[in-house]
Amino acid sequence: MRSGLANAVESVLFVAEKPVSRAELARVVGATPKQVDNALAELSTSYQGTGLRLAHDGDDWQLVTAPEHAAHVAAYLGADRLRVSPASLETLAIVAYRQPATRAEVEAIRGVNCDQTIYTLMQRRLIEERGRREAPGRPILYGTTWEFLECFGLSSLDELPRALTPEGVIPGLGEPVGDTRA
Amino acid sequence: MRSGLANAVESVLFVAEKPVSRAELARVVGATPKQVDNALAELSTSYQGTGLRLAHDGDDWQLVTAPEHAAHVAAYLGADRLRVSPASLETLAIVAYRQPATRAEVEAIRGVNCDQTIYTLMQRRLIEERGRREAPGRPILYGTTWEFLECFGLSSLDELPRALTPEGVIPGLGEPVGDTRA
Amino acid sequence: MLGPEGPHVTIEGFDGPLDLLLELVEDKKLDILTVKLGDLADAYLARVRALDALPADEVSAFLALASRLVLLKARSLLPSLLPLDEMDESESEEELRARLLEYAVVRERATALGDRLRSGERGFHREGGTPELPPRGGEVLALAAAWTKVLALASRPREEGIVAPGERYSVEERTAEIEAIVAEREQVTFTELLSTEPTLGWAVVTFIALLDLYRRSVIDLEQSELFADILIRRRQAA
Repeated sequence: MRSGLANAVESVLFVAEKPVSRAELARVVGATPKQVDNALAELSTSYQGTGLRLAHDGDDWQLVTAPEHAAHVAAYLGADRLRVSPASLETLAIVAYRQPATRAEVEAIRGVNCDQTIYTLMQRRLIEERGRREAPGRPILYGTTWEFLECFGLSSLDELPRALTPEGVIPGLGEPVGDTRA
Repeated sequence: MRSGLANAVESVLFVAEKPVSRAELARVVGATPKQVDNALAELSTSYQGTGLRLAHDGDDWQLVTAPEHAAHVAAYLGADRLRVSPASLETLAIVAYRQPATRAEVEAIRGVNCDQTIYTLMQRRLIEERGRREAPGRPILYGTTWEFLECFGLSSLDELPRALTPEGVIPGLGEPVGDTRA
Repeated sequence: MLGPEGPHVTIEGFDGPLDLLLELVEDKKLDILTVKLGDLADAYLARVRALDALPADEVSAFLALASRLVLLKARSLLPSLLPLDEMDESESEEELRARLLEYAVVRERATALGDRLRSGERGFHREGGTPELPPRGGEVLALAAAWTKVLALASRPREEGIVAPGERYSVEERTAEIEAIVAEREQVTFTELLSTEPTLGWAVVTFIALLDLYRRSVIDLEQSELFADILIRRRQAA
């Protein structure tokens, strides 16, 4: 049996049109952030074996559909809406695993100009700007979005699968972040 | 443990931006309407004690929040409480329990002109036109809307509160439908 | 009450003749099923008289009911004076009672609905939130594979000083090499040209060499779609 607080949080997340922060949840349900954490944990557990999932990006939370029902959801919404070229997928992978990343970093890794792929991914809302790096030229930093998590059926970035080969440190690019999560 | 079909139906209803018909559900989840009925019944039961409810208007289905958490959801959405005058509530009660109903029927019961209350209820989208009666003058038929179910926290018309007073049958108006519902 | 109720006028809290009659029944704690409606005629008339500024279109309705009540009262007092067929023409007490009963039910339901509304316990549906419909159905393993691929690409032996590839590779030399390749094979892909030494500097020099060859009309460049492999073709002599 779920707690009333978990149900209140569920109601709010259900109607929310964008991710809701832990602090905002606490405010609207009239609980402490710590209580909200417990409610979220409770919800997350109870969604096991259902068609819904609780996803989060840091402290921002959102209800999403379970990835295993993507085909049915796509059938309802009108066909498979994902068409990402291999080139875009590479750029996306770099941004996803190293975020936040600058265009120069992505290009240094892929070895090609990535203007177009970054633009395409931005348009499809798979990546977004995340401020600027405090470095010469103040380059724009990119990170993945909520839509990215939804698209790939991930509850959080922690669920990104690890690279299939041991990851080396790329000279001049600093420590990779992807596999140090979890 | 829920069936995969119930979860598939749940996923589709979750992403749907409007009520989904039983037939459409059957199509997108690749099941028979009868199987969808079972899945819907299963979901409806499993939402007991949660922050969600399965609502339906005839064969159209929609996920909504549980009425008991309305205050939290309203706090999040910044929603105003709906106010309806006693006169409009009477007209609404007649339409809700007798639908579809014509203006003449509403006026016959209330004993006053109901032009304005019908107009107000239409404006608030609590009632809507439902075609015309095949009778002299082809009067407009009115019925309640999804908005009505939501605003009154009803999962379906079956949940309309019952009257305690035994209902009289008015000559010429036919059988009342309200209290003969299940 | 929110919003205009327009021409509909609520008189002193009464929504109509039936409303007033029902109010009297309830005030006097009478049972609709057993009360002689005609007995309410005096009280009804007194209340109507007390209402000031009756709107014209409502007056007739109030008075019609009042006259009916007076008729019912008169009939109960002097039953012999009223011929039976005339009684059938007017609305009988039973009919009025049925209407009142029906109205009482409606009012009870309206009150119940009003209570529900006031409790604020309502449902909310989901607006959807993503009008443009973001892409879905991404293959997370494909993403991981892409990552693995770029990692492999990035961890290949790199030339020293990525900043100045020109010092290690000569564009002129590379141009001559490529010119020789297309002279012999007619066409070659960019990927093939890179395969001999897959480093970033090599790719840059090769690309610049290609641009130079294109500028000099030695080659044609073809790319079937964005990010597809570039096909390098020897230009036929005009």
